[in-house]
Amino acid sequence: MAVMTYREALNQALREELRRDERVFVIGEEVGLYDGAYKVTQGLLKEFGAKRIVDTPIAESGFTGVGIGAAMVGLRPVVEMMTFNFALVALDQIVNAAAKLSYMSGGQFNVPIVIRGPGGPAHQLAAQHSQSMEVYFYHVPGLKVVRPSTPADAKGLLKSAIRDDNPVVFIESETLYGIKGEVPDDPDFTIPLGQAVVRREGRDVTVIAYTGMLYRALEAAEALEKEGISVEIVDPRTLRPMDVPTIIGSVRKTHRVVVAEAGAGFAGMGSEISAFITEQAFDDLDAPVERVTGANAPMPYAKNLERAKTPSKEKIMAAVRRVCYANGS
Amino acid sequence: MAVMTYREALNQALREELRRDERVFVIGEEVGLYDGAYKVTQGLLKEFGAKRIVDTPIAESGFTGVGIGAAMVGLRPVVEMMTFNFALVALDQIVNAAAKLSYMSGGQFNVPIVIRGPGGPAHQLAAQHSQSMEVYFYHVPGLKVVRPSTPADAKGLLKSAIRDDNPVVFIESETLYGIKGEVPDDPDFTIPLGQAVVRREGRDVTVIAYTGMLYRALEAAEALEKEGISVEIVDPRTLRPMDVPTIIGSVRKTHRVVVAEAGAGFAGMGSEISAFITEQAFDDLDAPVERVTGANAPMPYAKNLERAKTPSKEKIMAAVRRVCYANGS
Amino acid sequence: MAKTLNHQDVAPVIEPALARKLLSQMMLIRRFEEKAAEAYALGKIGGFLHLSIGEEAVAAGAISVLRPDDYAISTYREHGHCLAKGSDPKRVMAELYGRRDGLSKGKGGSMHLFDKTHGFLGGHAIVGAHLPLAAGVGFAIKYRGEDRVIVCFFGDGAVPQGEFHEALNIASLWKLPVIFICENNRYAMGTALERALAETEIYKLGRSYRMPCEPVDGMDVLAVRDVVARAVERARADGTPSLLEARTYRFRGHSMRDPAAAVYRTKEEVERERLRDPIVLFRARALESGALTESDVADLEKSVNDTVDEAVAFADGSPEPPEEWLLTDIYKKD
Amino acid sequence: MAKTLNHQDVAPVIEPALARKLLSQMMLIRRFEEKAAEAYALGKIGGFLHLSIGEEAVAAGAISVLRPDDYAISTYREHGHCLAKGSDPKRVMAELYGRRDGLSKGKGGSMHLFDKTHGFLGGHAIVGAHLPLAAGVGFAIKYRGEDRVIVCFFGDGAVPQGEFHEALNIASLWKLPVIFICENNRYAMGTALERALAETEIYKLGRSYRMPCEPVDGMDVLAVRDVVARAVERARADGTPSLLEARTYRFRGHSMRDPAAAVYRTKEEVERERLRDPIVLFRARALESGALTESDVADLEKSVNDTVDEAVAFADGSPEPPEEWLLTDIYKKD
Ligand SMILES: Cc1ncc(C[n+]2csc(CCOP(=O)(O)OP(=O)(O)O)c2C)c(N)n1
Ligand SMILES: Cc1ncc(C[n+]2csc(CCOP(=O)(O)OP(=O)(O)O)c2C)c(N)n1
Ligand SMILES: [Mg+2]
Ligand SMILES: [Mg+2]
Repeated sequence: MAVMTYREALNQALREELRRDERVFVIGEEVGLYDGAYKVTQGLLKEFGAKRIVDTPIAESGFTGVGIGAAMVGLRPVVEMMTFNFALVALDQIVNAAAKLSYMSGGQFNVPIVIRGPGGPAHQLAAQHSQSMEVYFYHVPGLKVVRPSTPADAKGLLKSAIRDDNPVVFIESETLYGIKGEVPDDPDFTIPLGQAVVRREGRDVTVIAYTGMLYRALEAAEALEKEGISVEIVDPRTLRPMDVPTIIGSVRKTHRVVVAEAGAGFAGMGSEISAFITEQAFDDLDAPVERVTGANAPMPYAKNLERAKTPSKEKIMAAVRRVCYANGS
Repeated sequence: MAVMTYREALNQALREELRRDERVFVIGEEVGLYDGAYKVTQGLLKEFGAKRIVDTPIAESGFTGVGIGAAMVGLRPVVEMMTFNFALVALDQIVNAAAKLSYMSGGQFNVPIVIRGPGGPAHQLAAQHSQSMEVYFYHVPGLKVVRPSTPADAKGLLKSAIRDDNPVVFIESETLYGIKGEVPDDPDFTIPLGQAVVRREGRDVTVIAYTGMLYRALEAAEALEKEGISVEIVDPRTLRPMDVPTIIGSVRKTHRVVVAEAGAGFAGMGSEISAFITEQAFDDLDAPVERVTGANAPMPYAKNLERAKTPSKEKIMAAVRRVCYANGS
Repeated sequence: MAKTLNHQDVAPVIEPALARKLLSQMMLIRRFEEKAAEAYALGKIGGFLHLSIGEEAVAAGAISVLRPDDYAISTYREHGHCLAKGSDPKRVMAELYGRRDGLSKGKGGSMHLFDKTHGFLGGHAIVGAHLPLAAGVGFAIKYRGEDRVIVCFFGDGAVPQGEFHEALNIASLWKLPVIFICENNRYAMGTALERALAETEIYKLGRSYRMPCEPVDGMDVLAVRDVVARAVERARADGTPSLLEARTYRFRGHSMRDPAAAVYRTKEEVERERLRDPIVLFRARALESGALTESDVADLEKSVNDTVDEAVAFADGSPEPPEEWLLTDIYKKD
Repeated sequence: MAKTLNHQDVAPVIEPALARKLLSQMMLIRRFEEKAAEAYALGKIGGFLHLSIGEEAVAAGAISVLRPDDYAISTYREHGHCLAKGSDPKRVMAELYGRRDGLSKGKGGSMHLFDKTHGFLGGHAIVGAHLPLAAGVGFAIKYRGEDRVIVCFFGDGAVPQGEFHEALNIASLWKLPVIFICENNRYAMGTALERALAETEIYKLGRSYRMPCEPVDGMDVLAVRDVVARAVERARADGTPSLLEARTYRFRGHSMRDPAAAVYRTKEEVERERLRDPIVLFRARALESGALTESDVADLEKSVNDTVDEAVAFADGSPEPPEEWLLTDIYKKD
């Protein structure tokens, strides 16, 4: 185990997989000479050369398509979206090509591609650069969608994504690149896609959260402990496929649920989580599932408005108290 | 009142609004000389000329952007997506420009644009041409999203959309263009955006459905009536803003809910509807909200697989029976 | 760089084997699609059906200069390319029928033919979107140090689309062995070329990417062969991509739902273009030059007809895909 | 159509009023951004801050030939364009600060300046995406039969993007009065031109759209004026659009987070380019030609400094937007 940042963990995952498999290459804007806009690809050009670390023009649709085409004939591209906001100009490639080529070809072709980069609210980057982008992907059959919350997960999940034979949308968290944690050194360390993890054991209520919201939830849980409320926290890690059994297991134990997400709320990830919990564990619920979401607005630039836009620890605490009160406590 | 098809109703709405307001124009592929790929714009070129009925090259991002730019300075474009599947190549324009310009400019600019065209499952058009596209839009703050189910709604809602000062994504149903219904002649007939409608009164269970699924639900309700189950059907019509009060009102009356949707299910419109019903009417629910959705797969070409992909009347009936049984009946 | 359309100037000696191959290829495509049209009218084929009748010389000519291990990729109007690339007509027809034995198990249909064994990479129905995929295949070829190439067919309607620009720029910048072949049939559905492009001489757009570019008479299978052969040679040599504009015409409507001579073009124009029928022209030349005899042609015709009849019978006899297949092939299981 | 970069050949007589206007405009932009950089360092401005220092001649020269009722639209590197279009420096700075009195009420920030009163249509941060918007504004101008024009500024980095191609084709096909001005500063972040484009003489891409196109020395404010004036004239006359390539250089890094001379370019290159400082050059020419005196320049400098100091003070004094504004302006209420 070594302590490293989330960014370094991603870098290590890339490096190990590039070493392990000649078919893996990295492609995107500024991934090479510039060492990555967010330095996730730092040093890779130096180690692997321009053949495998490929700087592109600004043409997301074009170079994502290049990745997909290369994957169709057996390479294993890792496409960097400088930020996931820019994936919208490549969305057709991801949804109509990457996700569907296997199905449309009756399984003749598969597309082992990873599309990765930072997403989620950032710092004062305003409406076009600060969005929760997973919503465009997790409903799409044929894609897998990952949102890692810790350095170890970042590494283990990225390695699994690269080894996966299917298109994986891997959305890192722009605000977590600097956080530190223990990360296994073993080059065979991977975390399977599709497995949630219980981040904190608790008895009274389950909070489901990932990336930034996970940390707000952990803080909320600490504070609530003092109020006598024991919070269990589940991090889905992979949004598609979603690890429904782990989540339902926790709900059957605590009987109360809060889902926290940074996105704008209406028809977000929390909606689906709330819906399947209610469907599958209705009789176990002592209160309706509550969602704590970002304000239903584009992201504003002003610092104070930005702060108000994204759910705080306090909002999560309030929701937890509400679902617990609903039990008549 | 005149009886006309859904297609004719849309055509009439366009015609009336083009006559009423010089600022309105129609732009898209094949809308003019070809009279529309699906003939919705039939005869408009003849009446209004090439200045106002504008045929474009195949460049969805480009001509959607043209619409948005024109709307910024006061025109009122109606942009046709030949089918909504192609909106993916223009998604950035819709999400990052149309939806956000008002907010980013502090309200200085607004974008009175309608983006319309057929969507939803079609007939053996396979994975890239047969998709429920609303999922890409209804979560986006700044957009309004409409899915009309009847000829009268098609007309009344399209007219409201054109008169609205905001960007409206108006997704018609490819399979309903030929259905007939009564449509008011009054050129001032409009249906406000954001109002759901109770399509059928009932006592035992609320089914929420729109476009093709609405008709499956109506058939199911007829059949269930004979089994002694009285089904109320609510058609949201506008998905964003969603008419939550009307839906909750129906739920408080029936205490049981089935949401039917043609899309692939995981994280679809039904997820949000299920989530807000559970949040707001938990204590009124005698059974968990059930979702009946399309199979979680891309759309296959083969006729029998296609049939299996989209929810049938029978699947809706089964779900209704389940939520009623859940009441101990 | 641009050549004039000059097949009339030269009177090449045609190899009999080549003449046989090209003519039967074109006749196969023609016959196959005529039969597909009949099946469509009978409701045996659903959805959209786009015929390439009139444009056979482009598919046959271009693919005839490829090696079997080269790749091809195309649009929804791809029956001809798929057949020319070597796919079994039986499995192609079964796919159009949506049957279990179709190339894509019936899941793709007419617009999404794929044949991995023959290096046919689809059947793509979002206009312009497969051009970057072609560049990606070129990237993989270069990455592996192979000397294969990929030909990428697309319509004039794809040229105004952004991905045309992105793909050509990238292919040229990185020297990827892609031969971009624009099948310029002068219409994108009902939109005539001059209503879609400021520059209607499509091949000239290659200049913006410093890419070799040439127009060619797309009704002359030998001319197509020549121009593609040169492009393939450049691509194999050092990865140089090309933009070729094959000037052709579709004799039928955009799809089976669109009449052949619709509002956007005149009957007279269609009649006039039919005089350029690539099969009629090539047959005449082959006979004239002595490469083939009348009885050779009759034999070819019969063999092609038999092949297509077999394909139809095969498709008719193939069962529907089992319902479980709805949920397979979404992901590759590792 | 292409002109050579030949400002040295001519020694125009400069109108004193014009000299004053252009010089003070450029100095204002420079000073404004220097102060913004300071404020950024102090944490008063957040997010990304992209300075146009070194590129002032393009904004000042191009916009100086517009009428007040003409439009301009730009990227995230738009402070200069917005100021040149006539926006109040106070409200621009307040926007950078994210304050209530900012042009966009603090909701847009540095990347999203908008000023409806002055026909400034933003501040767009998705590379290439505002080119179609510019075409749309041109469309509206033509639709209404007006003789306005729109200038659309974008970087060399937008050229490989598909929307560049789509917008230019449409603008030319429909004759929309748009002047596309590529501010070619030779880098898109860390990507040098020749690593992004197969054809590095960007103006030549106009030929693919049969669009008048010219390069111009973007460090020479008078040369920019000339070339834009010609383009504006064409556009007003009959809607003809143009593609202009202004060859310029950014003296600073891509944003405040990127050092001025980073790995992708050398210190020497930056030093060499600084010798082409458009303000220094133009001041010298204005003095030399007698259009301005040293004391005129000193006056201008003082006035510019005062303006910017006021802007900073104004921004500092403007309160944060009220929290309710988080949920306003999402929709226009009718
Ligand atoms: C992005 C996109 N827009 C629109 C369509 C609808 N569409 C299908 S084919 C076609 C015309 C294409 O014409 P062209 O590229 O010339 O090919 P041709 O049909 O003539 O072979 C259009 C508009 C589509 N499939 N994809
Ligand atoms: C579609 C898209 N991709 C990537 C980015 C990230 N990005 C912002 S600015 C920039 C470089 C643009 O360079 P250029 O167009 O030359 O303008 P300059 O910054 O030099 O003024 C990049 C890659 C973006 N904003 N949008
Ligand atoms: Mg065509
Ligand atoms: Mg630049």
